[in-house]
Amino acid sequence: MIRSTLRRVTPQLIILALILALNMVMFPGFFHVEVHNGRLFGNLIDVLNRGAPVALLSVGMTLVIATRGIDLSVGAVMAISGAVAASVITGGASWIVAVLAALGAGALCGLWNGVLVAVLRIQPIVATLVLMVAGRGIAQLLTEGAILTFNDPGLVRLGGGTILSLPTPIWIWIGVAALVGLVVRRSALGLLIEATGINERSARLAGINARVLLIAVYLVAGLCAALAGVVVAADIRGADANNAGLWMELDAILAVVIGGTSLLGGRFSITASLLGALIIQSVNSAILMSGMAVEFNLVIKAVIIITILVIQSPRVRHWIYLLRASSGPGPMPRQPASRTPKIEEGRP
Amino acid sequence: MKHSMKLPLYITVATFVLAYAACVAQYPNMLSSRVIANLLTDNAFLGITAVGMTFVILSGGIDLSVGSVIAFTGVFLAVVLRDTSLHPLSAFALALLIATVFGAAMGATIHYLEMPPFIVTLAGMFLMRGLAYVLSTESVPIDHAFYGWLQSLYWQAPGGGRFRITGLLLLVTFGVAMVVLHRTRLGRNVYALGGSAQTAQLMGVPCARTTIAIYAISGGLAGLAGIVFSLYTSAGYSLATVGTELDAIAAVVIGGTLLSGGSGFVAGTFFGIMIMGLIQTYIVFDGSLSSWWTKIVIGGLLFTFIMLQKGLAWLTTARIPRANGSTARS
Amino acid sequence: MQSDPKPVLHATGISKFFPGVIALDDVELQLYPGEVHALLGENGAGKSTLIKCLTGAYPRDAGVIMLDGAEINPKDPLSSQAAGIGTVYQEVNLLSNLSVAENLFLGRQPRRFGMIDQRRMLRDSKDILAQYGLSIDPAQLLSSYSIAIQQIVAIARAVELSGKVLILDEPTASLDREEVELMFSVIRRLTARGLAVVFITHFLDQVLAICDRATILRNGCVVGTRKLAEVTQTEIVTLMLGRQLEAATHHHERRETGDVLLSLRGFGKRGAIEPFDLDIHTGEVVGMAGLLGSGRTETCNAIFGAQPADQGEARLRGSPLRISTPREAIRNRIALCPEDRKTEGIVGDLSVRENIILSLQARQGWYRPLPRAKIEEIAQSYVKALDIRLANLDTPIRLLSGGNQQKALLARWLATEPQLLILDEPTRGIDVGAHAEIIALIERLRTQGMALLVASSEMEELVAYSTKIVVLRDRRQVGALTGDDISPNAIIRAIAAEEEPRA
Amino acid sequence: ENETVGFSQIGSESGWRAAETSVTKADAKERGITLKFADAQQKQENQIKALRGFIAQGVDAILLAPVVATGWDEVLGEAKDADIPVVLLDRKVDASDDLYLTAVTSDTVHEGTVAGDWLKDAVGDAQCNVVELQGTTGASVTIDRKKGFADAIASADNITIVRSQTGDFTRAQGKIVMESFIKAEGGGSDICALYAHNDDMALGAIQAIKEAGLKPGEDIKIVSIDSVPDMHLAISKGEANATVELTPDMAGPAFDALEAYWADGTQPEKWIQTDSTLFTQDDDNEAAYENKKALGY
Ligand SMILES: Nc1ncnc2c1ncn2[C@@H]1O[C@H](COP(=O)(O)OP(=O)(O)OP(=O)(O)O)[C@@H](O)[C@H]1O
Ligand SMILES: Nc1ncnc2c1ncn2[C@@H]1O[C@H](COP(=O)(O)OP(=O)(O)OP(=O)(O)O)[C@@H](O)[C@H]1O
Ligand SMILES: [Mg+2]
Ligand SMILES: [Mg+2]
Repeated sequence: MIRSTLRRVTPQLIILALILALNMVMFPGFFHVEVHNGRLFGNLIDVLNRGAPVALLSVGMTLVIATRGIDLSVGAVMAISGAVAASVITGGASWIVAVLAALGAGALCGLWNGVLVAVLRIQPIVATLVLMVAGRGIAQLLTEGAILTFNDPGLVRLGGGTILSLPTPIWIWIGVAALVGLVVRRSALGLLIEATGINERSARLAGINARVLLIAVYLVAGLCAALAGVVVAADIRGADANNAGLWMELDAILAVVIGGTSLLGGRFSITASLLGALIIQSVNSAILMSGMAVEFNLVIKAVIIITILVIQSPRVRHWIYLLRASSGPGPMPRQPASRTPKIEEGRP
Repeated sequence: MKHSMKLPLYITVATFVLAYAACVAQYPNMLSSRVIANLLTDNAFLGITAVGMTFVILSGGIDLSVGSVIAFTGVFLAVVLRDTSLHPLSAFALALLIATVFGAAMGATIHYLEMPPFIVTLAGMFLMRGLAYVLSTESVPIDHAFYGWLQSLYWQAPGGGRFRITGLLLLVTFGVAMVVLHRTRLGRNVYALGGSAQTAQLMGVPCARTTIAIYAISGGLAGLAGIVFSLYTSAGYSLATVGTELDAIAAVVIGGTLLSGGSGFVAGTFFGIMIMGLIQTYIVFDGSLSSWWTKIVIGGLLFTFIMLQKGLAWLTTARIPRANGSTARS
Repeated sequence: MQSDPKPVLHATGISKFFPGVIALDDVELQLYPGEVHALLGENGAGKSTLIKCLTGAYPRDAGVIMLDGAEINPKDPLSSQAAGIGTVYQEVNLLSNLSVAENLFLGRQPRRFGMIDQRRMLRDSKDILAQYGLSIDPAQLLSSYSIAIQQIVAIARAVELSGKVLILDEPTASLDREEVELMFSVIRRLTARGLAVVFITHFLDQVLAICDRATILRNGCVVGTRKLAEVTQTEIVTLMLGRQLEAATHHHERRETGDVLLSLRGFGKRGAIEPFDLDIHTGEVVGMAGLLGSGRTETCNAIFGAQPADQGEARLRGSPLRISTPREAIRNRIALCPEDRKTEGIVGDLSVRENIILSLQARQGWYRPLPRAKIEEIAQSYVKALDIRLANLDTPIRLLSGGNQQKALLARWLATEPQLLILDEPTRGIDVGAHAEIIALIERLRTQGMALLVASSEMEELVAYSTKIVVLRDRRQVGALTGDDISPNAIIRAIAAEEEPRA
Repeated sequence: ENETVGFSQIGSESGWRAAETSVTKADAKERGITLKFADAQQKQENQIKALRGFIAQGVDAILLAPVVATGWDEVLGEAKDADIPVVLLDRKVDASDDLYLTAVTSDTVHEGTVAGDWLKDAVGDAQCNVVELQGTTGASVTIDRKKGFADAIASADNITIVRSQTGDFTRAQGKIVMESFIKAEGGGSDICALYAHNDDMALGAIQAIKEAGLKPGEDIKIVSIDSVPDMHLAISKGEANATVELTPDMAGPAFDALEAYWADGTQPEKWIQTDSTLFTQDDDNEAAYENKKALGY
C-alpha cells in the first residue's frame, strides 16, 4: 500500500525536491528552522503553513475531479464559511459553535452543488459557476462588505496558533487529508468513486448509487472549503468576504492536476494532490523570496507551472519511458495513438 | 426531430425575447435605440470572444486564456503605439498574429502532448496576464488620430443610440462564424471532434490540424476582441477583462451549446451574449441592488436560465421515445 | 480471381507490441483484387489490431505494407483513406451528433464555391443509402436511428471510401439476416469491380457464404491462410482454437423446471414496451427472440429497473416487487449483463479484478469493503472458470479483447450469486470457442437452479439453451414457444407472422 | 426636486470601498436624492455599460468612481451630449476636463508623500531599511502611492526600500508577504519600517510581525494609508505608527457641487481635493475609531 503510493507520487516528490532546491539557491537560509517563542519558525514551515488552504481545498477537489467533475465554487465557499464563522463569533457564541456553523454552511453549499450536478444533471463547470458568482455575494451580505474582525482566542488559534510548536493549520490539513484518505481507501468508497468517474452509466448499472456518491463528493469539497475558509479567517482574525479564497479554486485544480489526477475522472491520489499543493506553495514562496520586481510574478509562476505540466504530460512521460526502454533489451513497446478524449460529462 | 437539434437555440431566442419584453414592461426606456445600440457596442468584445469560445466548446475543449489575451493585446497595442511609429493597422495585424500563434501553440500542446485543455489554457491565462504586466503595469492611454477616426464612425439612430463600427464587427464575426461552422469542412470537423475525438480520428478527421486551428481561431478572436476593447477604452490595461473567460463560457452555455461538445449553434451564443447584456442593463436600470445583491442576482439569473433550458429541453424530449443510448461512443 | 498473381495489398512482418502484450507477431496478409478475405481468430487474437495497424490508426512496430506494389506508410486513418482503403472499425464508429449525411460524407463533403453543398450531399446520401434498401431521411441526426441502421451507414461510408480495399471489422454483429443479405449483395457487387474485401466475423456460416480465402490468427500469429473451398468448418475452428471443439449439440432433454421465481402481469413501459405477462421459473432459461428494435433490450432494462416499468405488477417468489433502480434489482438478486458492453458494462480504466467484484462491492455497501484475500479469490476463480485470457488481473479491462470483456462482465454478475440472471445478447462479438463456453455455462447455471432470461438474435443459440422462448415484435410480445415447439423455423415463423414491411 | 443620480461604483473589493458606498447612499438619502447604484465588479467595461445605462434612463447626474484612469473619453462625451453632468469620485481620469463637472478626489501621490515625510521625521538620521507592501499590481493607486513615497524618501540617503512585493490590498496577502519579508531580512531584525499601500495589508503584516516575536510599532515602524477604524485601534494600542486618511465621504462635496449646479448652473472647481490627514500615535485614535466604525468599513 505504502510502496505503491510512493511509486505513484515519485514524480511529484522529485518536482517538489527540485523546486525546494531552487528556493535554496534563491535564498540559502531556506531550510533553516528554529524555535521562536515556542513556535517553529522558518521558510519550510511557512510553505507547509501557507499551503494549508490550497491543500485543504485539493483534498475535496481531488474527489470531485475523480468523478469527472470540477468545483469552481470552493473559493466563494471559503468566503461564506469565513463570514459565517466571524458573524457567529461576534454574535457571542463560542468558537466551537462558530466552526460548526461554518462547516454547516460549507456542507450546505456542497449539497447545493451536488444536487445540481447529480440530480438536476447540470454540467459541473456551469453548476458550480453559479455558486462561484453568487457565493461571494452571499458572503458579503453577511459581512456587509466590511472585514468582520474577531479576537476569540479559540478561533484565532485555528489560524495563527500552534500545537506542539507547529502551526495549527498544518495539523488541520494533515489531519483532514489523513482522515479523508483513510476513509476513502480503507472503505470501498475510493473504488466506487473511481468507477463512477470512469463510466457513470456502467457504474449505475453495476448497482453503484452514483447520485448519492456525487452529492457526497461535492459535500466533502464544500466541507474542506469551509475549513479552509475558517483557517484563512482565523489567520487574519477577520472574515474578508471580498478577498478570501479569491481565485483559489484555480490553484486547487492546478494542485490536483499537478498531482497527476486526470480531469477526465478516474484514478486519483490525495497524497499526490497534497504534494501538488505544496509544489504550488513552494513556487509562490520562491517568487516572494527572490525579491524580483512584482511585474514578473505571474510570468515566473506560469513558466514554472507550464514546465511542470509538460514534464508530466502523458506524451512526454511516454517519451521518457521509451528512452529508458530503448536502453534496455527487448522490443520497444509502444502505446496506441489514442488521443485524449475531451471532457465528456454525464451524457444522457 | 430536426427541430430537436435546433431546439436549444429556439429556447434561447424565446428566453431572450420574453426577458426583454418583461424588462420593457417595467422600464419602457429599455426599448430605446440607445439601449439596443449599447447592447451591441458594450458586448462587442465579449461577443467576439464568445464566438471563439463556441468553436472551442463545440470541439469539446475549453479556453480559459481569452481574458488574459484580450488584456495582453490591449497593452501590447498601447505600448507599441506609444513607443513606435507603427500605424495602428500594422499594430492590429501584429497583435492578431501574436494572439493567433499563441492560440495555435496551445492547440498544439493540447494535441501533441495529450494534455487537457483546461490546464493548458489555464497556464496560458497566467502567462498572458503575466506578459501584460511585464509590458506595462500602468494603464497606457492610446491617443492616435486613427483611433479617433474609428471611434467617430457610427450611425446615430433616432433616439440617440449610436451604432458603432465595433457592433458591426460583432455581427460580421458571428456571420462568418456561422458560415465557417456550418458550411465548411473545418466547421464540420469541429463538431466531429466534439462528438468524439477518437471516432473522429478513425473517420479520418485531421485531428491535429483541426485542434490547432480551433485554438488558433479562439486565440485570434480573443486578439480581435482585444483590439475592439482597446477601441472601446482607448487604452491598454493589464488588469482589464479579468474573468472574461467565465462570462464567455456562461454566454456560450446559455446559448444552448453543450459543454461536453458536439452540439450547439453559434447563433445561440449571440443570444446568450444578449441575455447576459440584458441582465446587466436591467440591474443598472433597477439601480437598487447593493454590490453583494448584484452578485447574488447574477448568479441566480444564471441558474434560472440554465434551469429554464433544462426544463424546456426535458419537456420536449420527454415526448420523443428515448434513444437507447447504445450508439457506440468511447 | 486468384489467377491474378499480383496482390492489391500485401502486408508482411507486421508486429505490434502493447505494454505486456505482443498483439501481433510478424503477421503477413495478402489480398487479391476481387476476393473476399476472411480474417479469423479467437477474441484477442489480434484481428482488430492488425486492421488498425494496416490503416494507421495504431503506429505499427514493424512491418511493410505494399499497396498495388508500392510501399505505403499510413500514419493515420486519413492517409489510408486517401490511399483507397475504406474501413469499418469494430463497434460502430460514427458520430451520433452529426446527421446521417454528414457521417457519410465527413471529410469529403461536396463543395460549391468552397462551401459545403448541402443539397447535393443530401441527394447523394439518399442515393447511396437506397442501395442498401434504406429510405431514411439523411438530414436527421444519426443517433435518431437504431444501431443496425447506424451500422449500415458505417458500411456505406467505408464502401464509398474504398477505391481498392474495403475492410469490415465485425460489421454484422448487430444486423439481422435480411440486412446481412443486403450487405453481401453490396460486397459481391464491389468484388465484381475488382475490389478486395477483408471481412472479420465470428459467424462461420457467413464466412462460408461469402468469403474466398481466410487468414487465421492465433495469439497474434498467422497460423494459416486457406482457400475456403478446400477446408471444412471444423478444420477452421481447430486452426483458430488450436484444439478441437466439441460439436455444439442441441441436447434437449426437457427437464422439469422449478417454482415460479418472477411473475410479471401486465408489465410494461409506455412508449417502450406494451404490457405483457411472463413467468420465469427457477431452473429455466427463457429466451427472447425478435428482430432488431423489437424491444428485447427494453424488456430486459425494465425488469432490471434501468428503465423502470410504469405499468403492471411483478412478483418475486409470490411477493410483490417494485424495481425502479438497478440497485433494487441487485438487492433482490437480479442481475443484468447489458447489451452494450463498452458504455453500459465495463468500467474501462479499472482493473479486471475490480470490474469483477464491482457489483458485489456495490451491493455490500461502501463501508464494508471486501477483504483483499476474498477479492483475489473471487477474481481468480472466475478467471479460471470462464477462461478469461489476460496478462494479469491488474490489466485495465478496456485492454481486453471483446470476448474476454464479456466474460469478465459475466463474472461480475455471477459473483453476486443472482437468482435471476438477465443476459442481453451475451454472445455478440464472441468467438466460436467462447460462444460454446457461454452456451455451456448457461446450461450449467440452469441446472444449478438459476433462472435466466436471455435476449439474443441468434436463433440456433436460443434454441440450444432455452426452455421457453418468447417472441417480440414492435415492442410487443407476439408469441411464446415451449417444449418441442422450439426450433429456429418456429421462431422465424412467429416473427414473420403478419409482418408489415419495414420502413 | 427629487433628482435621480446614477452612481457607478467599482465594486466592493475593500472595507474602504464599502464605506464609501454606504456613506454615499446615506448622504443621498439625507438630501432626498434618488440614487441608482451600479456595482461594476472591478470591471471597466461594466462601468461603461452602467454609464450608458444611466444615460439611456436620463438621470440628472452621474457619479463615477473610475476603476482606471484611461478610456473614458467616449462615454463621457456621450454624457455631455446628453447634458448629464458627471462627477468623478476618488480618482481622476485621463480625459479633457470639459467632459466632467468636477472631480472629488484625494491626491494619491500626495498620500504616499505624506507617509514618506512622516517616516523621514520619525527615523531622523538613523539608517532605515524599509519594506513595502504594494497594492494590486497595475492599479493606479498602487503606482501613485509607490511614487509619492519614493519621491519623499528620495532625499534621505539613510532610508532605502529593501523589499517591495504586492500584497493585493488584502489582509491575508499582507500577512503572508510580510512573513516572507521577515524571513528574508534576517528574521526581521534588519527591517526598520514597513510602508503599506493600504491599512488592510498593514493590519495583516502586524500579525505576522507579532507571530515572529517582534513588536510592531516599535521594532518595526508601520505607516500606511486609508485610516480604516481597525488601523486606528492598532495605532492606539501602539502596534502601528501612522496612517494617512482617505475619506470615504467623497459624495458630500460631490452632491454639494451638483446641487449648486442644478440650482443655477454654478460651475464648481475642476478638482475638489479632499484632505490627506496624517494620524499618528499623538492623535486621539480611539475617538477616530468610534467615529468611523459605524460607517460601514
Ligand atoms: N490499446 C491496447 N493496449 C494494450 N493491449 C491491447 C490494446 N488493444 C488491444 N490489446 C490487446 O491486444 C490483443 C489483440 O486485441 P484485438 O482487439 O486485436 O483482438 P481481436 O482479434 O480483434 O478480438 P475480438 O474478436 O474480440 O475483437 C488482445 O490481447 C488485447 O488485450
Ligand atoms: N439508439 C436508438 N435511438 C432511437 N431509438 C432506438 C435506439 N435504439 C433502439 N431504439 C428503438 O427502441 C425500440 C426497442 O429497441 P431495443 O434495443 O429494445 O430492441 P431489441 O429488440 O433489443 O433490439 P437489439 O437487437 O438492437 O437489441 C426500437 O423500436 C428501436 O427502434
Ligand atoms: Mg476485434
Ligand atoms: Mg437489444
